[in-house]
Amino acid sequence: MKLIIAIIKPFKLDEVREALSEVGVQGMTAVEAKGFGRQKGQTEVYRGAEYATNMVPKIRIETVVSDDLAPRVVETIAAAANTESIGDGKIFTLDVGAALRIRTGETDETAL
Amino acid sequence: MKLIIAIIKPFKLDEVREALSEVGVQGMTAVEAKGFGRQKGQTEVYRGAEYATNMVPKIRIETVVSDDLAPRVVETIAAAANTESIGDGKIFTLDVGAALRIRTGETDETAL
Amino acid sequence: MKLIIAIIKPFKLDEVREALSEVGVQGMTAVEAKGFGRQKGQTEVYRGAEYATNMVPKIRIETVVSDDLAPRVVETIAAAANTESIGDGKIFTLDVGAALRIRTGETDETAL
Amino acid sequence: MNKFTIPAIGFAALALAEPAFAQEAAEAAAEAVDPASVVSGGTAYILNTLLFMIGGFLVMWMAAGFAMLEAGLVRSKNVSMQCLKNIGLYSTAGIMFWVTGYNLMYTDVASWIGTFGPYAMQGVGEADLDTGYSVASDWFFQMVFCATTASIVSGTIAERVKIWPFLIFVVVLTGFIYPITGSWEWGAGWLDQRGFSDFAGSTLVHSVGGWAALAGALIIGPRLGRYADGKVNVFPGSSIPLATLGTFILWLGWFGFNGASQLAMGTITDVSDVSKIFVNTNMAAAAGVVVAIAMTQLLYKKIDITMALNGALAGLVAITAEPLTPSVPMALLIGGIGGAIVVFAVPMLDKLKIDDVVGAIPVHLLAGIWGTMIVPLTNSDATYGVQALGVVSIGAFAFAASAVVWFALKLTIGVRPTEEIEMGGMDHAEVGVEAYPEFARA
Amino acid sequence: MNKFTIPAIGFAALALAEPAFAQEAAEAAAEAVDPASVVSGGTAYILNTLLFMIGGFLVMWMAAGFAMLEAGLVRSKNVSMQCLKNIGLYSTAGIMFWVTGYNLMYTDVASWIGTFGPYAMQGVGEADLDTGYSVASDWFFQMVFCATTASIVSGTIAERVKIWPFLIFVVVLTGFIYPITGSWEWGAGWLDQRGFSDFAGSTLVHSVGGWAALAGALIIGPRLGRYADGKVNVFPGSSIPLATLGTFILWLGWFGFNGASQLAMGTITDVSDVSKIFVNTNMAAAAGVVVAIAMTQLLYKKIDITMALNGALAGLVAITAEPLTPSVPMALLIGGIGGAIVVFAVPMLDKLKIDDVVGAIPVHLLAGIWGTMIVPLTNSDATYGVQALGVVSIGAFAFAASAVVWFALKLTIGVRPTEEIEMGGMDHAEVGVEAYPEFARA
Amino acid sequence: MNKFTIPAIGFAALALAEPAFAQEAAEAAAEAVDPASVVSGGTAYILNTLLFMIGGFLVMWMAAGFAMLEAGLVRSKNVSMQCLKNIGLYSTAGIMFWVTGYNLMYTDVASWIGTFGPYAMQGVGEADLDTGYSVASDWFFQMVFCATTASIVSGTIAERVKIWPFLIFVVVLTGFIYPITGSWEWGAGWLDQRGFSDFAGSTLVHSVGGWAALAGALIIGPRLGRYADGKVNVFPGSSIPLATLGTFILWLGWFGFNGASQLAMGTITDVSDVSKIFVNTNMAAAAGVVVAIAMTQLLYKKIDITMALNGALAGLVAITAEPLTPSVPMALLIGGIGGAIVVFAVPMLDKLKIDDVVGAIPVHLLAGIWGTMIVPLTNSDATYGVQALGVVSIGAFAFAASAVVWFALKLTIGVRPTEEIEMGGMDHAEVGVEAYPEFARA
Ligand SMILES: Nc1ncnc2c1ncn2[C@@H]1O[C@H](COP(=O)(O)OP(=O)(O)O)[C@@H](O)[C@H]1O
Ligand SMILES: Nc1ncnc2c1ncn2[C@@H]1O[C@H](COP(=O)(O)OP(=O)(O)O)[C@@H](O)[C@H]1O
Ligand SMILES: Nc1ncnc2c1ncn2[C@@H]1O[C@H](COP(=O)(O)OP(=O)(O)O)[C@@H](O)[C@H]1O
Repeated sequence: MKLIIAIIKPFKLDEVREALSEVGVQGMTAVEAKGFGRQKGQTEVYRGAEYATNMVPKIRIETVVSDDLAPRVVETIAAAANTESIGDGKIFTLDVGAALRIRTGETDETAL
Repeated sequence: MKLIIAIIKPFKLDEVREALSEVGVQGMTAVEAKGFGRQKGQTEVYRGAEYATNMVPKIRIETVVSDDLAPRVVETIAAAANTESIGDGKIFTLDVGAALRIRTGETDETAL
Repeated sequence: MKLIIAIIKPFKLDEVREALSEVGVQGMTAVEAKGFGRQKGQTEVYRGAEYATNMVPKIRIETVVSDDLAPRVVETIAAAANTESIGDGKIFTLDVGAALRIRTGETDETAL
Repeated sequence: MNKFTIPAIGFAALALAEPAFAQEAAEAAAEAVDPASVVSGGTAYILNTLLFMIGGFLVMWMAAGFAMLEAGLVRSKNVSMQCLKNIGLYSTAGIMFWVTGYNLMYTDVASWIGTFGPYAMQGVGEADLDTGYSVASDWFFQMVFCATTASIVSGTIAERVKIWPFLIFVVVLTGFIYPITGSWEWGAGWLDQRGFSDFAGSTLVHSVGGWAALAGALIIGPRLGRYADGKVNVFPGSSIPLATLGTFILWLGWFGFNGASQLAMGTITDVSDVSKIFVNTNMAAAAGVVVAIAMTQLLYKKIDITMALNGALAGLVAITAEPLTPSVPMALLIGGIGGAIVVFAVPMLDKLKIDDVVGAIPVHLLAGIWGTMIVPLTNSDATYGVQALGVVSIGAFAFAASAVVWFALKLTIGVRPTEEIEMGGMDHAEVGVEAYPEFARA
Repeated sequence: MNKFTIPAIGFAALALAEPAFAQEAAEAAAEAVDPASVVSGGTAYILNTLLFMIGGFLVMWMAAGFAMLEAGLVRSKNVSMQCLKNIGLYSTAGIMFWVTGYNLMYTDVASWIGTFGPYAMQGVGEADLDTGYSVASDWFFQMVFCATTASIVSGTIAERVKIWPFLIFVVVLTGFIYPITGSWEWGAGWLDQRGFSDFAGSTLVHSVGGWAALAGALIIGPRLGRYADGKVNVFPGSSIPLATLGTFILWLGWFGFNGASQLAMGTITDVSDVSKIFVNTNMAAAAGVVVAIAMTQLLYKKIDITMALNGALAGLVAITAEPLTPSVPMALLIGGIGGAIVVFAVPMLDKLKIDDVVGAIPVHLLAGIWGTMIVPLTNSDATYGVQALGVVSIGAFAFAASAVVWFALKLTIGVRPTEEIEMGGMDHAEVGVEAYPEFARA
Repeated sequence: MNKFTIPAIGFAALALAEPAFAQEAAEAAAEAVDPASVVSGGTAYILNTLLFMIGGFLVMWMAAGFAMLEAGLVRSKNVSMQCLKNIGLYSTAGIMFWVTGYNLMYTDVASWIGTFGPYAMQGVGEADLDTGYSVASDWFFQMVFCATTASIVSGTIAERVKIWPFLIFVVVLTGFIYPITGSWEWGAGWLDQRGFSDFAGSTLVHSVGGWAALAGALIIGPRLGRYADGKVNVFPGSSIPLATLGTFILWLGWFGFNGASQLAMGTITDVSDVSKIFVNTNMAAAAGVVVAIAMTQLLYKKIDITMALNGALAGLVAITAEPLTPSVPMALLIGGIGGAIVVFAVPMLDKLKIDDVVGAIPVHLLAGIWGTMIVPLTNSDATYGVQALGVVSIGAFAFAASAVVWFALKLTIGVRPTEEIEMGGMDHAEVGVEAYPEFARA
């Protein structure tokens, strides 16, 4: 199984979620995040003083999927989250050793 | 060492934390999350318009433990977080290459 | 590539971010977290009743970097986040199978 | 009453025994200042002025109510902007009502419009005894009504209008549109001569604001993604307690809005009527809440607090056209139906793809029309025909004039920000100050 | 001016030279309307009515204060519900006080209860000169007191009571329980005849609300997990600034609550006494704050702001039974002890496993008893025995009647939501609208 | 009571027919002796007292305004502390103004200071007819002004001062510093004799508070990291809607602040002037907002809402020295320049490394000086020389005395918390209650 971590633009969450459901992803978890990368955040003025908002709001989603589904999932997220503008984000893939569904005790693939 | 990621129901956090301490887990980190899976969220009505809250509030905890402790930890979380109702969540196990305690510079197992 | 997860004290975020930029880290993602470890949180009194805040506010940062850069990154974070006081946090290193830059489709090292 | 001996007061009492309309204030109060009784005249003058001042600061406070209601019902990325618009519009309205508003509305009104130019405020120690109250207190009281009209607009078209076009619209609305329609009735213009009856402004204030908001909503269009792919997307408000606070503030302010519209408290009769107005105003709001609570429970199995809040306001708007003559049961009926209107109209607007962020159109426009049309039921001086004439004529002008301004703005400087800015929130792009910079969004 | 006849006011002034207690209002005002001076009578009538209206809108504003205080002290998952309960209870109280409340409390009170049925509100232009004030203004002023009683209850039993049983309880409390005990004293019933003294309602309003809340807390039980496995679990309030705002609103409203309870301002003496009441009211609240601050610092090494806020309110409640006769040092003493009561009683209630979310029992019930019992210290017309009689008799009835209603509700439609719903928050289950939908919970 | 000599007040009525300035009130009322009429006298007494009471509760409400403004502009880790300081300072001020303040300021002022000791509040039913109003109402009105001065300080030095040193400073400020400088002018002391003119306190209240704040800011130093490594680090306020609410509350309160400073409403002239003051007060605030909006747009391409809010307050402070004599255009000018001062001064203070969290120094000190110096432009009774004398002498004393106290506190119990505590926030360390415990920080 693979753990796929994607950092995306907040307003893309719904589209990504729907796209994932369509390709058969059974579940995912999202977290509010802030990030920096190429996109550096902008300089604002507050009460006459300039300041840089170094980090930009992002959503970090993670989903664990079977090895064979993983590539589809990466493509799907990439397609759904792409706005062709800086700050679109990243997708990382990691190996998962084991998975367990708390409710039923089912493990690994069946647990996803 | 293993990184154990568990997605649980928010109100289960305290129980899980206490259970983990008992089995000798030295530390853990929790993050506010939203997720979807079997449990789909409900439809609400706001000002006469229906809408689906697709994602459900969850807590994402992660703890890094020694390989031998890992199974115990997974069981413990599963036991503590289980309510036998949909949405109880998942537990994932990943390999961790290295660990470091910032304060002391201790590494790996001793850093946990 | 390595995924480096660091749990640090919230007010250290800026220093860590700047230090990482200096050693050439191209991007990172931060999340608000609460944790427990050696540092146990303190007991407060609210309306005459004592209660323990078991978990302490932390920031969880993650950054994916090339294998060779990884050690530097770990050192850098450790140096920047260290206050020599309990609760400074941990740094974990995991292997990353693949990386993708959503905007351009670049993969792996070039995507970071 | 008739047992009442001292001529002066008794006289004034009778003079104001029937609901006093703006234009009548002068004569009425003038009578009150019967040479036969300087003292009672002096005291009456002071008390009338005091009523305007108390009513005035209560209605001024409503500006804060709208600000909080709207800050609570928009998404957090637009909250700073909404606060800015509200303090900006109140300030603009105050200045414009002096620059042109008051004179267009009240000075030598030639049937459908008054005189152009700034108002000559009274000097130090000056007092115009003929009016029976300080003209400055009257100006202040009328000014806050004008500002209320503008507050109504900001809520409907929130989250998608740039600050400058919005403020320019407020300039025209408070400097020209509101005063002109106002002159027809409260300025003793043609509608008043026909016998139109709108005690405190269900039509003159609330519907006019509602029409301006509707014109804006139609021309500006809905918020991005609000009605995407055929379904209504919900954008929940960011803070229910702020919206609740705003509603309570408005409710409080309304005692000044309706009560001081009696325009005099220098006689036993007037002050008694003001008291009665307080009671009816409160009853109508209460009924609006109760009806909205009951209906949302029945329709949706849950009680939508935002509907209950709108229900209170709809009840208040509905009773505003005639808060004096209704009996308590009538006040409950009038306000309760106001609440019902909100519960039905809010989703209806969504069906029509009219995006009204805070529900100002159901609350101020529709409940305002309802309140105006039902006046004859309790006030025999009014007729359904003339009430309809007023609703339609004022509505037509307010809507048309507002539409022209919105169009002009759209074609010139543009009203909406870019899609990207709207997605990111106006606070970021135009205010540069986040409303809640420290709080993570879920 | 010189036409004016001296005796009138001087006479009225003397007539009201002694502090006027609720039940005396009628007679007192009657005297004020000395046939020898219709004008002064007219002016007095207007000023008395104005006092009721100003006091009335200030006390109405307290409804917003309770709403904000409670919204700030409950957990965010129940904030929308708390807002809904507060606007719902204020609306319900207003209607019920007309349906049955006012007449039960004030009309032809036969020793322990008045007359059943809706109140016949005054008609347009009507004025009952015998009372010396507009009856509508009096009705409005009394109504907001009734609503205050209900507001007290909502805070104690927050976060665990379904909306409908709550509103039904409010119907009975404001329509029957409060008016009945009220009639005993302010309705000139048996307690008044015994010489019980409760100027603005430490017992009649605050303790009655407190008893109703206590009965509810006992019968409904604590919030889930509040006293789990032997220890007190803390559920911190979601917004301290809202709680602070609520307290300031209540403090402001209290000037109307106590000040206008002088019931007249038509004479030099009355208005001077109202001023003195303002001072004492403020002093008592200030002392409550200072004592709570000092004590929490000493006891806990930190200053619990929520205790300081409760301290202000306890000081206000304590002075409410007699805000006129105390000297400033006495007012400070009375209010300061009120603050001390809060600091001691809040943890005590936890020991007894009585879950009072906002501290309404210490603030309104205990400080109310304290304030009522200490009246004789500064007011020689009152005796400790009769004060105790009033506290006990009113308390017994209010508690018993409330308990019956809560039990009936528990056995019939049920008062509490399911455990799962309570864990998830009432906003989700009953309101369907989150208070802060965008903010992540830590 | 029986000493009641009819003539007294009627003359007051006439005497106050000219605009009354603060310091004249006493004499004016004293001179009052026309053998004409009691009743009008009685009525005037009641109306004057009523003005003080209404003005008083409106200014009391400003304490809530400061609390919300400051709670909104500090970081969330210090919000509970800011709320605590605000309710604590208002309570402390009220007590100290009774203990020493009032007498030092108003009783037998020997040129630069009054009498030491607590104020003997009027007894039940007592009325001092010579004054023409209830002394208790006057005390209440003056007390809330004193509290306002303290509120100003808390904002500037927020987020870095421990609670106890802060409250001790408030004790000295409200019990001694403010009353002493106040006595020079409103106590009819030496400055008043020189003809200094400060109608409602641009200098006596706002600048004094501003000087105390400035002394504190200089001695205490900026917040940790505020001016680290040569650049200004921005700490955005935690809640813009709360800051906006606070500003609207202050705006509302200001009608009482300036309006009731007319000190009388018992004559047609007085009440007319109060009305005019309402208008000018509102106009100045509106201009402050508009200018701040326009300037931030031009300077920064975005409209900083916090500057717009400060602009409103600066306009209000600027008009406070003379809200009566300006024409509307003059009021707009005076207020507008107040707004401009804020936009320029806020960043200037940062350059000087003076850390003023809420902008109280530009708003209250600088706009207060501006308002005081410009009085002669519209009021021929004032001269630039004497105005400057007043600004300088009062400023010198207030600044020096405050500096001494801050130094003494610094050297004794210490003013600041440890660095670690300041980093972690005062709520955690001194209050023990988080303002928003449930919300995650981004
Ligand atoms: N190496 C990295 N490790 C972790 N997160 C990253 C990394 N690089 C970028 N991110 C996340 O992805 C977001 C977008 O990346 P950025 O470089 O700004 O845009 P783009 O991917 O279009 O070049 C960043 O804000 C950050 O949250
Ligand atoms: N494949 C997955 N990857 C990541 N998170 C998941 C995955 N499946 C479920 N989750 C998380 O677990 C939560 C509970 O899963 P769900 O399927 O709803 O309940 P259950 O596990 O009882 O069937 C989801 O809300 C989501 O946050
Ligand atoms: N084994 C672990 N797994 C995950 N997170 C941990 C682990 N141990 C500690 N942490 C995180 O690191 C933070 C600091 O650790 P702690 O033990 O308190 O301080 P120190 O590392 O200085 O001993 C904790 O609050 C927790 O968030």
